[in-house]
Amino acid sequence: MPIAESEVRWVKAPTLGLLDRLYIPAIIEGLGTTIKHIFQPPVTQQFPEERPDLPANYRGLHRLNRDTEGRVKCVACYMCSTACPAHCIDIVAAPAPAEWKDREKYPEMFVIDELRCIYCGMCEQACPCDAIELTSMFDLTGLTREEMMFDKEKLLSVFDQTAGTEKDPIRTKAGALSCASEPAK
Amino acid sequence: MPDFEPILLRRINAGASPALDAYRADGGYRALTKALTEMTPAQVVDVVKNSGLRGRGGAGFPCGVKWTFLPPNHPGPIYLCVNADESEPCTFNNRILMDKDPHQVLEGILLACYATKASVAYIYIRYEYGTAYRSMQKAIDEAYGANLLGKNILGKEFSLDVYLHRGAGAYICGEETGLIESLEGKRGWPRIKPPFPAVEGAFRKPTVVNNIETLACVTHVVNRGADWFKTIGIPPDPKNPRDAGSYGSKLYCISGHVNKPCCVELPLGISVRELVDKHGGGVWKNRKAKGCIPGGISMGLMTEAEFDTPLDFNGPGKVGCLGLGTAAVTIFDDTTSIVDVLYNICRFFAHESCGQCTPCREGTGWMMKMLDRIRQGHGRMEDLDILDEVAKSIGIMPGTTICGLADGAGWPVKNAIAKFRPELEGYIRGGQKTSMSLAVVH
Amino acid sequence: MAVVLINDKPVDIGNERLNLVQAAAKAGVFIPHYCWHPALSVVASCRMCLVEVGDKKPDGTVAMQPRVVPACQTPAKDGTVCITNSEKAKFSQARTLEGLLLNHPLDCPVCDKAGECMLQDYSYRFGKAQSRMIDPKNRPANKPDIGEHLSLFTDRCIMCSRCVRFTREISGSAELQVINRGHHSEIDIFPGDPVNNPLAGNVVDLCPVGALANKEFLYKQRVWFLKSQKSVCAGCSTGCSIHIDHNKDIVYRIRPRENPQAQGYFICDEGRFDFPYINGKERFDRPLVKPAGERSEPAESAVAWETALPDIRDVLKKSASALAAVVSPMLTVEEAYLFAKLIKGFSPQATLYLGWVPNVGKDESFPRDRKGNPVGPVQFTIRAEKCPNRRGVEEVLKHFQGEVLGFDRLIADISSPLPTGGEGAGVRRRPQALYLTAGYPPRLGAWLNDEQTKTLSTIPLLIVQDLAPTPITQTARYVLPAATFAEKDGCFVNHANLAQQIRWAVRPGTMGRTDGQIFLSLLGRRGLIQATKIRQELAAEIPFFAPLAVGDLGEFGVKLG
Amino acid sequence: MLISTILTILIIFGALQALAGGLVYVERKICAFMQNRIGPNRVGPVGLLQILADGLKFIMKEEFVPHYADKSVFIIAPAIGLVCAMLCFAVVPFGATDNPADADYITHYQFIIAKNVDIGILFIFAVSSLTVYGIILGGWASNNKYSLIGGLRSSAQIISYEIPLGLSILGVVLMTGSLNLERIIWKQASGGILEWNIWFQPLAFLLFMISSFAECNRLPFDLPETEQELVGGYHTEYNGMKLAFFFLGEYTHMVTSCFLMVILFFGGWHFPFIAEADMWWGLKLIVFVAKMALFIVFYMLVRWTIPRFRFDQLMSLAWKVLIPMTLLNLVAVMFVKEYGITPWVLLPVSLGILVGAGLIASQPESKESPLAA
Amino acid sequence: MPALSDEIRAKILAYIPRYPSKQAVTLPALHFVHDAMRCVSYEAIREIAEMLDLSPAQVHDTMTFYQFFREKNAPLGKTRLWVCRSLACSLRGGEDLLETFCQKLHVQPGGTTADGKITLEFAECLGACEGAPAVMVNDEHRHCVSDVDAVIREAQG
Repeated sequence: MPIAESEVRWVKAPTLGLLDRLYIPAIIEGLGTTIKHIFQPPVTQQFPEERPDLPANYRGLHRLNRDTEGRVKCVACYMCSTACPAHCIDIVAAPAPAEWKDREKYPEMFVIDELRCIYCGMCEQACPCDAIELTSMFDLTGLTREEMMFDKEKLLSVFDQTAGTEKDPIRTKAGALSCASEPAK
Repeated sequence: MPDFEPILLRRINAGASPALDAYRADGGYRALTKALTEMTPAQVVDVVKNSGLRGRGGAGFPCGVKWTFLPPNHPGPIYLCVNADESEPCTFNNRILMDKDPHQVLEGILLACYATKASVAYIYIRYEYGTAYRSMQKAIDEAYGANLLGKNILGKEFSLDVYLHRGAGAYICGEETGLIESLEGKRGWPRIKPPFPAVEGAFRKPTVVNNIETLACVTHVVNRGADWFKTIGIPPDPKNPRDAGSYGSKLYCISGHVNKPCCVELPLGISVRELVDKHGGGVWKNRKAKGCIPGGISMGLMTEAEFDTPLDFNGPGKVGCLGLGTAAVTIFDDTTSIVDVLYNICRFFAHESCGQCTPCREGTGWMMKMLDRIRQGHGRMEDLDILDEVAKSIGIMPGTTICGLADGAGWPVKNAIAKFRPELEGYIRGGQKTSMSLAVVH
Repeated sequence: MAVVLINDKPVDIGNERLNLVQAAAKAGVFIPHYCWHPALSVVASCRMCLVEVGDKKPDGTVAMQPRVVPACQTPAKDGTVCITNSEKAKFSQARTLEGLLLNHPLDCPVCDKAGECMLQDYSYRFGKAQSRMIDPKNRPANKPDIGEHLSLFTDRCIMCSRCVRFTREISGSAELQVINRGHHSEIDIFPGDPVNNPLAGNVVDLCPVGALANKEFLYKQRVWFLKSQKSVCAGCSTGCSIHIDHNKDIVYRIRPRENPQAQGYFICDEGRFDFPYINGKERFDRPLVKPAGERSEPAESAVAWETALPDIRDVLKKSASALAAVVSPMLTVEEAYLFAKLIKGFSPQATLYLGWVPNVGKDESFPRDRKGNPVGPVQFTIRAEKCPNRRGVEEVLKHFQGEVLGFDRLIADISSPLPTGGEGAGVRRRPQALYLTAGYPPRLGAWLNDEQTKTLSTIPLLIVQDLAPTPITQTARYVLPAATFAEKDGCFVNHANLAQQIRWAVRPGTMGRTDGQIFLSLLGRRGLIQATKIRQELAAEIPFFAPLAVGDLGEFGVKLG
Repeated sequence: MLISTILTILIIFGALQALAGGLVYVERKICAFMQNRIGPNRVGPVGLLQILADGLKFIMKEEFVPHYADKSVFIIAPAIGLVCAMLCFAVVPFGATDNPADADYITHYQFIIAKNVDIGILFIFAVSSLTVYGIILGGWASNNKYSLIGGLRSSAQIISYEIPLGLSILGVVLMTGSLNLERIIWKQASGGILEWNIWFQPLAFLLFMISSFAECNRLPFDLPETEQELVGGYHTEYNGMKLAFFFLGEYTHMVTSCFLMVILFFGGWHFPFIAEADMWWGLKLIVFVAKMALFIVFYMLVRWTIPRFRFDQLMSLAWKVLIPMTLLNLVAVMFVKEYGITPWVLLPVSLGILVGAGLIASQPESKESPLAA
Repeated sequence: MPALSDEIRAKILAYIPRYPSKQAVTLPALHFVHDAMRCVSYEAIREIAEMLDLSPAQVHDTMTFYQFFREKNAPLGKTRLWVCRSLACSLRGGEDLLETFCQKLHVQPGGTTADGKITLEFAECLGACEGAPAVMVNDEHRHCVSDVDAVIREAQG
């Protein structure tokens, strides 16, 4: 859609005066700013010793949530892998075990290639049952590529690690944060 | 009209025997003899057409006109389906006719078949009418014995077989195409029209479907002539060109909160108030009436203020009801909760919807669920608007379903919301609980 | 000439007997519908296609009916006026959809139909997002075993009754039924009578929602990942038009494609479910060669195409005068043509035989009554001849050698004391070299009996082109991989001389080549095979195939002969 | 004599290498502080051993030469760059020199490799401008388009800035009457602080400083390597020790230019009452190095303060601004010398030239002003 | 062993000439079976279907529509006792009557008493509105029921 001429605002380059044209004062001012900063206390967090405080919407490692009965919440609808721009989610669906009365389908295999992932959070947005979420875990390393392919068990174990820490609440479809399947505290 | 001399109920009120001999002794089968000896089938059709006899089953379609829809010179066979599946709640006039004076009905059937050249008549009788079934069966057997049925009836070129076909408790089989489907051994899903049954009905052959009471009337129309028939009832409203008039008498069923529930025969056009006060013995327990159902539950609701409406084929329509229906008046007194009445009605339709068309199948169930919730005190104000809209969209918006059940299901709800809204709102606001005990099973 | 006004747009429907849904489609207006299907009877029960209808009188006035009517039930006549976008019509459609969704579980995420579901699509186009019902939904139990291939998700059903009508009107087996009534109606089978008729799979396609599911496909892929290719079933000589749904070189599903010239709307389960062999692991994907002179040794070694093909060409050339070739009816017309050209190019004395024509049982036509006898007008036929292109190959053979020699003749010729050498046109010789093409799906079983195999293995030079290892490939000197119908371009000629185009959907393995490509390379022509070009070439050369000169045969194919 | 010279060379060479390493550390620390960070702090106390770690890393790295590179030139280029930068130090008097006018100046040991070179400055200029060969050759030999562009930029830049660089010191040379660096220092040390050339040549100092920034490829003039545009420019393909050579060359260059500024404008080792001419050479050395260190810190502050130029801005600065100003400055000095006017006149003249340049630039009609951003 | 007795078969066969199509006999046939066996078993459906040239599913389809016929898992008792709960009857105490029956017989509507004698059902209008509240014993009406015990005795009788 073309932008209407009325909505275009033209901005002129500022005209520089003598002082500006001499540049020396501007440079001195700039140096002043930088020098001032030298004497300010550093903000560095010493990472391995100090853990950073991440915002609640930080997008780190994925987890697969469990429902109240401890089963994987995912229903293998492939919405996440459809939404994934990096094509890093690989799901194989299967009929749910007969004893799961409320479910017809479940993921037999659920693998996220954490190396391919760009941590955009689309999968989380796409998930209709709040099963996949990005946690605040960011320090993710591995020695091999295979190690970075997170399968269902590994992703569920991420849930086990992060559930109950209050750092990574379940983000429900409504956008609210809840503790739907978190273990009772 | 002081002391109307009953026609259809004449013998019944007199306590006469239903047997063939007694019927003949009272002048029975004269009309048949007359028709077979003096009249051609076309003449019979003309008489009925001229009489302005309208179907008593609910829709009020002129009976003679219906017969003329049959394809002329059809090689046959042509069938007559007699609709004795009187499932409209609060209605029982056909049962009385069949129970107590089966030959009157049978004569009507014979006449109709003669007029329409039908060779087989199936009486689709609802299962609940066990005594009527047996009574009719006995009458048929007697008729076969007296050569009133079978080959060459009364020695004339007219043969007819009449079979009783018992239903199995489905309201929708009272709809003519539903009845035909059911007769054919399928589920009673009404058929799409066109083709109309007169062109392609039972077993893909031309078929006439008539109500018991209509056929009983035919007997007397043929017997006494169209002009006599036109002296009874109400002539057409000259201002309304589409009005075919309401001639003849009608069996009015009075039930509910009256002292004397009964079935009376009166000329068309009597008012509810007169029915209740004069024939029903007044509202019971000296209470005041709150309203009534003018003609079976699918016709809608009337308030007490509207009781002066004449019950003819046009009257109920003037106060927002669907029509005369079966002229079965059910009164409820002022202690009755309208929510209970509505719930009862919606439960009935949800139970009886055939499930073919989406709006009716889902809509009736939804209305029942909503009303159940309202009854239990969990209603919301917007439920009334939703109810009103659902009622309108399943039924009143014409054509959204194949048959008229949806219209019937929607109409009482629409009426109730229009006429009793303050009470409904009060009920919801007050979180009242119902006075009637809850049904255990939906 | 009937002219119908659809949303004020006149459309000429000629003398066709159409209903308003079809007439509107001609005008480019889509009227949503569930229960109506062109191949099934009209019940007008879903009430999705409600429109306003009227009549245009000769004097130009329009009389609209007060009612909205189902378009599927209303015949289009001259002067019929149909309005689909009025407030009234839209209101009816929206309310119907609301009704349909009342008791629908809305489990699209786990529903296999999601993505091609008419309920989804119509809700999006004609419905609204929010349900006003807060009461509990009816949740009838699922029936996962209503057929060998079928699973019924009862709660998703919208009671369009298409499936029931299909079993009663098309297959005639009437296994499906509606039980109960009102909002408790469900689709069901009679206990103990699963839907196992040979056309059962079609109910899955007919189901507009995800209620009936194909167990073979259930949960395998989401449909939006699938790519669809228009092709033709190679299961029998009916030549049903199909869609091959595939993803990443795996065929996941075969669906019928409407083709009034071939089979109509449906396909049989045999064609529908017999595709896993295409994805088979055991298939050849490169040439295998046995060292010359060590014929008893089964050890073959895979070789590159670049070395195998010139080798084969050389050995064929050497035995040109006593060369026989078997042209499989599984080949496309183009391939048969190239093959015949190749063989006849070595020597005019080389003999071409028609490959084995599998005949299994008798033609089965539908609908059938309870006892299995065909009744009424035939709606669908499964043919006994289980190959797609006998007619096409026969015509090619007729062109190249004037007569069609069957496979039995080959066996006879090998065993009989025909001369092994010498000159003279028209004299058949005992074959010393045989190039055998096969490519029959494994469903047909071992197509050569032991004796035939033995007879064939007496030939000194045997080249076999087949899908997967069989006894005859064991004895062959050269084994070339064949391709399935899902992997090649070309056309098949069905039993009624209808030439239909098949198009490749998946690739024949990482190293594989299609039969046509092999013949093309053996012919010494360069480049990749272009079926359209070959088709035009043969259309110019063989009069029978002249109509194929159009190149692209379109969706429905071209009638020959 | 020879032994002492070799010893001096070794000391200077070693000290310079250590210094360059140290500067990397200092630079990272200063940068970190300016950015409210901590900087290297993991290796050794407060990260001091980072120098060693970096050095080790450079040495341990795989020596990789791209197969499409011109191998010999690719290897020689960094060496040229480093050697040329190092050569400059042959004539830098590290503080403790005696008066070059003394008779025994030549025979006594001085802490300088080549003492009393009368063309000292010329030598420095001649040698240091050779470093551009290292860069050009490196860029070309890499056979990489980024490297090549980096090299070309470097040559254009260095050649352009040689001119204002040379012209700016001519004033000092004229006033001293010698190219000999020792003499220039002694000239300034002869009086108090007011004898320093900075008072008479402030504009020349400013221009010299700017030009030397450009000569050293330091920000804001690091156009040859611009990571953002050229992925490292001429040293895109370099790694390990060869890359370290380029870095060493750059830092050496920086040290050289700081020494030169101190020598030419700030009295070299002289500081009133602390390091007078007759004082102990050690003190002189300390003062000298301290002055130099201040300039280096200044270099680093500038680096993390001022954003990079665009290349066209860079060229127009040299040709349209710096060269005319140095010429005017030179003319002023010539006038002063010719007519024997007190050199103090030069202070307001310098300021006048600067302001005049600013006035010209800030004229609204001059659309294409040389310094326009 | 066939599920249908010869007598029932004969009855069904006798009905076939009454209708132009065999399918039309479905409902009468179901009635015969249901009356005699108090339920319609799957085997019976199969045999009816066989006799009428239908598929069992078609017969079952028709049968379940009416919700009148009982399947084998819930056969009828000896007497089928219907209590009307339609508007006319419920206005005059039909629902209460139904509840009373439930309590007295210790069954839910649709259920059969433990002794197998009475199956209690609710009815959507028996067509006996003048005698509300009405009940139906098998297929005969009892009007204005107030003496529940008498009805039960009769039904048990």
